[in-house]
Amino acid sequence: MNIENIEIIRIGVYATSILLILIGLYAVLTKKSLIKIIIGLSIIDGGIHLLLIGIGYIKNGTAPIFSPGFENASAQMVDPVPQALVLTAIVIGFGVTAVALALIIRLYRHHNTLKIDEIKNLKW
Amino acid sequence: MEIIYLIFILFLSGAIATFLLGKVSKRLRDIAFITTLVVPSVLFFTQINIGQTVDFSVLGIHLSWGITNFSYIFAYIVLGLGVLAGIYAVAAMKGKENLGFFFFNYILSIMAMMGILFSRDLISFFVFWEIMTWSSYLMVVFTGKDVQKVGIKYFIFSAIGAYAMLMAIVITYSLTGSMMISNLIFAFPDFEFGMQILIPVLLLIGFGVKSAMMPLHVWAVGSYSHSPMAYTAVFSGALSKMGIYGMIIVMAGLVSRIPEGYWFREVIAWMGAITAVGGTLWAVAQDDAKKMLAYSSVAQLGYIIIGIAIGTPLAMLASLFMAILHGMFKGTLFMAVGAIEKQTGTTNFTEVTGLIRKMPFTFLASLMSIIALAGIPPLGGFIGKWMLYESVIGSNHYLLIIVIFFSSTAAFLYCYKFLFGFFLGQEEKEWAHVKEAPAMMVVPMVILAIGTFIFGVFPGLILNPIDAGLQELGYAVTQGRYWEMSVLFNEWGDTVVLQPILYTILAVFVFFLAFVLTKNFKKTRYVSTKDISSSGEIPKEHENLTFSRGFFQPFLRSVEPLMRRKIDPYYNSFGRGMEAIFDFVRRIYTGNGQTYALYVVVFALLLLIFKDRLWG
Amino acid sequence: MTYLVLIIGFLLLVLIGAAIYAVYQRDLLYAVIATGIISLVLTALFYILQAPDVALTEAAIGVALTTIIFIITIKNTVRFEDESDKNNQQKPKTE
Amino acid sequence: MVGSPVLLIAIPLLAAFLIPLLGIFWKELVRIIPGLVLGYLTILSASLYIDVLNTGTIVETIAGWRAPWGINLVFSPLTGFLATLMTFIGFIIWLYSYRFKRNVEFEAAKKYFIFLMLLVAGSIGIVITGDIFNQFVFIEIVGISAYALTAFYTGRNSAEAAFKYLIMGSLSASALLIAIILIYSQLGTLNMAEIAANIHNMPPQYRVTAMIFFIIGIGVEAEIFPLNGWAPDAYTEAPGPVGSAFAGIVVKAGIYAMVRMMFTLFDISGPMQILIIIGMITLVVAETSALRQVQLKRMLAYSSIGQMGLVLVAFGMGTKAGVFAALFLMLNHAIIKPLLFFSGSYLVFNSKEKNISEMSGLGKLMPFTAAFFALGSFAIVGLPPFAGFWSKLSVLTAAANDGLLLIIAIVLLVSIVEIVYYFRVINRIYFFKFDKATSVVPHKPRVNALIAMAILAILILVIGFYPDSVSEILNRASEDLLNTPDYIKNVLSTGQSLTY
Amino acid sequence: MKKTIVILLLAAFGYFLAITFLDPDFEKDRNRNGVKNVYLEKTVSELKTANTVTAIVVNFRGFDTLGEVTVLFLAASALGSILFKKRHHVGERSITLPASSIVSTGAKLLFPAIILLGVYVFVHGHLTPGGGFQGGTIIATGFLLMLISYRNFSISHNILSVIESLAGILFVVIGLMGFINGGTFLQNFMPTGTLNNLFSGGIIPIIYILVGFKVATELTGLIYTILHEKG
Repeated sequence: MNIENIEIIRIGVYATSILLILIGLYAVLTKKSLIKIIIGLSIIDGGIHLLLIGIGYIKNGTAPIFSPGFENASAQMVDPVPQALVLTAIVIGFGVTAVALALIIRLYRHHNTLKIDEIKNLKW
Repeated sequence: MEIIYLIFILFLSGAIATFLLGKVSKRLRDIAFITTLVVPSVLFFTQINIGQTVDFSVLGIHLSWGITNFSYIFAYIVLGLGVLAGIYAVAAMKGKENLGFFFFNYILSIMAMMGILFSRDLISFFVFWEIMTWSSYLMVVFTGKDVQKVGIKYFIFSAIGAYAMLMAIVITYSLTGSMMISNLIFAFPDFEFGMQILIPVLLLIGFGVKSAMMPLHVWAVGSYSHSPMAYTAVFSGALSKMGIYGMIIVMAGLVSRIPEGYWFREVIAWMGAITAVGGTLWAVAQDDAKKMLAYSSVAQLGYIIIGIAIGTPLAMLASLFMAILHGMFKGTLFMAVGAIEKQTGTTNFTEVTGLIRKMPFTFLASLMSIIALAGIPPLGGFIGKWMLYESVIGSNHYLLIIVIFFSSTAAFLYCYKFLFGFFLGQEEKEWAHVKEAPAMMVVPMVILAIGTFIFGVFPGLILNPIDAGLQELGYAVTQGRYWEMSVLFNEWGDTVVLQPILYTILAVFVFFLAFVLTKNFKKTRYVSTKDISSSGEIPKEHENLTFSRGFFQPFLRSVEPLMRRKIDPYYNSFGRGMEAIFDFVRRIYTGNGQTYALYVVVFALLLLIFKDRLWG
Repeated sequence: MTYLVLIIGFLLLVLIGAAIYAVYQRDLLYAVIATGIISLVLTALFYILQAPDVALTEAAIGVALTTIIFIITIKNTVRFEDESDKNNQQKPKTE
Repeated sequence: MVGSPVLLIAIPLLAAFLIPLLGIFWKELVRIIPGLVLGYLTILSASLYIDVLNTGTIVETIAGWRAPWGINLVFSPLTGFLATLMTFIGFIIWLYSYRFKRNVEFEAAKKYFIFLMLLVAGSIGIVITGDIFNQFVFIEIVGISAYALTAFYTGRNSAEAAFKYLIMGSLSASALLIAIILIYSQLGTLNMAEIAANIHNMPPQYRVTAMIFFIIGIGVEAEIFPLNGWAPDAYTEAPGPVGSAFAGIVVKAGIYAMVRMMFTLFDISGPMQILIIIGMITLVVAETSALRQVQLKRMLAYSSIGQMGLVLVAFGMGTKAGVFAALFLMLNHAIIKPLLFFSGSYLVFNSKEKNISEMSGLGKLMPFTAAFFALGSFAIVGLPPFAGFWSKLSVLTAAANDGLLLIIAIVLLVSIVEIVYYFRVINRIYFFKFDKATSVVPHKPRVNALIAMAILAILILVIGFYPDSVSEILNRASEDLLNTPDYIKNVLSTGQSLTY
Repeated sequence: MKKTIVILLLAAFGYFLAITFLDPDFEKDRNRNGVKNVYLEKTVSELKTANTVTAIVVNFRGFDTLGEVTVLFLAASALGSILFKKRHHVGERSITLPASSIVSTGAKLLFPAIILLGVYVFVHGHLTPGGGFQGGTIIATGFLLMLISYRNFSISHNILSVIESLAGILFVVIGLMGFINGGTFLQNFMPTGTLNNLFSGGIIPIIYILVGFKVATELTGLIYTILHEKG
């Protein structure tokens, strides 16, 4: 693998992450349906998780797991910290999504609609 | 323990005790109230020496309390009027609801005024100033009438004043590193030009509000007339003098020490003059005694402001003298109105007439106060006006003197109206049952009225301490130059000897009394004052045709152009405009979650665009 | 190892395509499934990028659990974004 | 050593996991345990704080790894002060809401107390942690408990408020993660002290971008201007004690995170225009919006936001006087605003719309509650001699020392607006006639609520009459915030002796 | 109109993100010798844990994990609280996804395998990829599968809650046991064993198993609640 490949992968991963964030933001900012907004938020989350993993990736990296007999392979290992962070972030993101969806169910129960611009009893 | 602390602790604990005892027993509450007023006053006049100070520090700022010759003058007003009006209040407010609260606030505002006089530093000054403001505010809204309009207006103006003052205070602190008033006065000439202008202006806004100076006076009338009369005596008599007190410090301590001071003085003097004229004219136009007295207070404060602004020793003397006298006679008048209100239930000239025989002592006290107010010798008001005219002429303000003359002439009109409307005229059947107010109400009035009389003849009694106070502010001795115990001098060498005037007038009075007594009152035919059918017209039922109605209609018509410009509507529309703008501002919060999300992105973008300038 | 680049590139394109589809699809059910596909692709990417732990988590949470709670929500509310076609709903709401 | 700062987090979590079990045996335990826990935390944190004041900062490492590797908790004069304040307010809130939904629904009450306890614990976590990702986790804990508490009432609008909060919270969490990514990618560490020590090695363009994302990430909790759209809704729709928890605890944690980030993490010395500008805009917009509110709680919410703006302005001055003033303001606000929310929610207790206009003449019917509300209003608008005055004064003197005359003028003008809307309410409570048709049926507060309110009221009076009682503490705390080198040294030198 | 503005805004926003992350300097100036190397080294030498990610999640940053399970716990409780209704009949399913017999039979067959897989994943969390979260979620998907294929499959809420609480309590208690021997919270107090052995890593596998139980019960409970939401 030459230098360019790792650069391409990295730029590709970063660019895709940024695009995912933007697409998610677009959904959050323009879509009327509450469910679409939550979909947008989880797309943003996906982008950020990809970005984090991309940060940790190194050239010719291996997973940060020591197999028997390769106890000194740490130099080639990808950064484990972002992976740990992503692990936490995914679980937290799931928790938030679940709460959000529960709220949506309740909002629908009360308003009988999921359009965000019709759900504004609280204002000013 | 320091006596100074003791006084304040007594006030505070007395206030709380009064409030709590109010839940237990009415009598105990009244006793506690009077005791709380009297004991610290006695302590003050017997135990406190001028120059005695206590020092302490709060949040690392050095504070100091102590009384000076100058503030001692005002202590007379505050404690004297406070005690007398307090005694009056016990009787006047009898049977009202929530009296514990009333007394609590009463004591607190007396305490706050004493605190202002004790403060030698700006922080305690401001703290007490604010306590005074909110305790008096609670009094204004005590009756529950028009609270959302009058009360809020009073508090907004007070807050504007107080915060202007606070701004000056913190600027001072940053410039001098100290909160002491003396340090401010000492360092003031070395400030840069902008600060030399800004600080006095801010302070004067603060004091101008409390002393009801013209563009800032709009709160005064409503507040004076809406608070219980027992308190209005203190409100108008003593509390407004705190503005005067501060103003004198600013004018004498700061403004006179910078070259631009001259213009300040001119502007303030003219504002005072406008206040005097406007207050008088509006007072004439009122049909309600409370409002009339309120406007009259504004006008009188205008005179005092003129004197302060002129700033010559004589003018200062005049102003302070008038301040004390105004406290006395205006206190009396408000008390009298309170007595009339208590006995008859109304304070409208057009409804009450002929109380002279029903309430003779009230009449007497009112008469003397009115004479003092109008500035007729031998009562106190004369001395003050005389000195004021003299000082205004002596400092070559000829245009000003015309204005002042005009307004004090016009003042006779409302003085007359007050006397005539309430006490003279036909005795209505409607008011036949009216009796003299209880002794506890009458005595304070009479004491104050006699006081104005005594000070009118022997002005030296109060001019002495005033002179001492003025020397403290850096003025030359005036005793012997402008006045003796019972004699006034002027710059042109004339002498006014007061005692002969007294004797003359007493003689006339006795003669008149004898005349009246010997001649007897002739029985007159009773005609209702609301009945003018004798002049051939058929009155309509709904028309109130009392003679007090439209009393000075021709005069008012002639000065109408002057009165047409009211500043109140401007403030109101300004307030409404601000509310409308604020109402528009809150539409930022659209209620749409998506918009809020958009704000997040826009905010992020703005920060990113300006990221190179986020910090220097 | 250029084929790795190609695979990653392909996956990234699928990712973006799925995301755009998820945003533009008016039928929320399909959108949710597209979101599941995003998670699936992310799982693959994580695996390729040497993060097997994350891949496992994303597979279980992103693909299975998130998708199913989305679907439950849609079943409980509306299926179409514009809501004009409410007859499509399996249960009219009363309350 | 009386205990360990880690207990401040561990004990509430333990209790939160324990409560569902204990609830099976005796239902009352669900109410008592949180109180015991919060009371214990108050005592623990106060004693730790005294310890800290005497002997210096406590840095607690976790899992035996010293600072850059493991997560560490920093209990310094500043964080200790905030943690003590938060635990105390949390305890008061528990006391106030002890009988919350007592005889109605067990399940709901159980969850309420769990959420409340974790809200407090999460806020303490935000304050005492020394690791940015750990801070993120705690922000999420606070966030989810806050969403749940906001949506607690099954009324019509609470879910809406919670949903708005959730959208903002999720976006901010994403921004925070991006910031963390940037920092980690450049510096390879997540520890605040390590970041602070190396921040100047980070290329400036990334540094600024990271800071911007931090501001957005924390700004939602700190309620800075464009990011606070959720706040009025959430304050209004959440149960009364929760509103006070938001105002007294959560916002304080957000502000702390913001300030710690600016002062320590990015090591900006001197005045921070951005904080001043954001703070001013927040202050002005919030206070002006509050003027025309019809709902009491909403008005209080805007007022709370405005106060936080003022806190940020004071922090933004960057001088010791400014930080002192800001901390003083936070302390006072943490005491006064809960009092207002407590008494205010009793005032609107049984009303339909929670409107101010429904409160006419309640002063006669519920004298204590009304008096507490009046006291709180007097204090919060900064009338002497109550607590709020001294903090306002310190803000103004700090601003004057920096020559920020315009800011003084604006702050004072805004204060006038504040006075207007608070006094309108007071007037209505006291001087209007009670009207049976429109007014609420007054619901007298219980003893525990009265005690809670009385404690806060006494504190207001104590600080008002004797502000020096807290000035020493605040001085130490403000020195601590400004002393970044000491912070780095304290954190990084701790645990050198650990074998691990 | 609004969409255009949003797209423009996002384009600008994306530009700033791009110049940050796609900048060639972004990689150049990176400090690659942060905590990573220490973690990799210490994981082997002192924690004797093969999976570095596990070591980080459970030990180095164990506090995060504690917070994280709390978040899940909160989310599960919040879901119950948000959807709570007074007349809530447990066991009454609101959503019934029509499941064909193939699905239900398959589910029945797959369920034990999925549970087994989950258990394996979290028991071997310190050796192989996976761990408490992953295992827990896998178990939860197993239950999910059963829940959606059988309309009257139900789980006792109380048992779930008890397991969940116990796991959480044990987690904190084990953390607090770090204080014995004068250590710190979550500090390892057990023999670490040898690398790549099932019984290695001291408290790491224990905690991760607890996390696994907790996550599994929480997620199952969460799905159970939302499935039984009656709309």
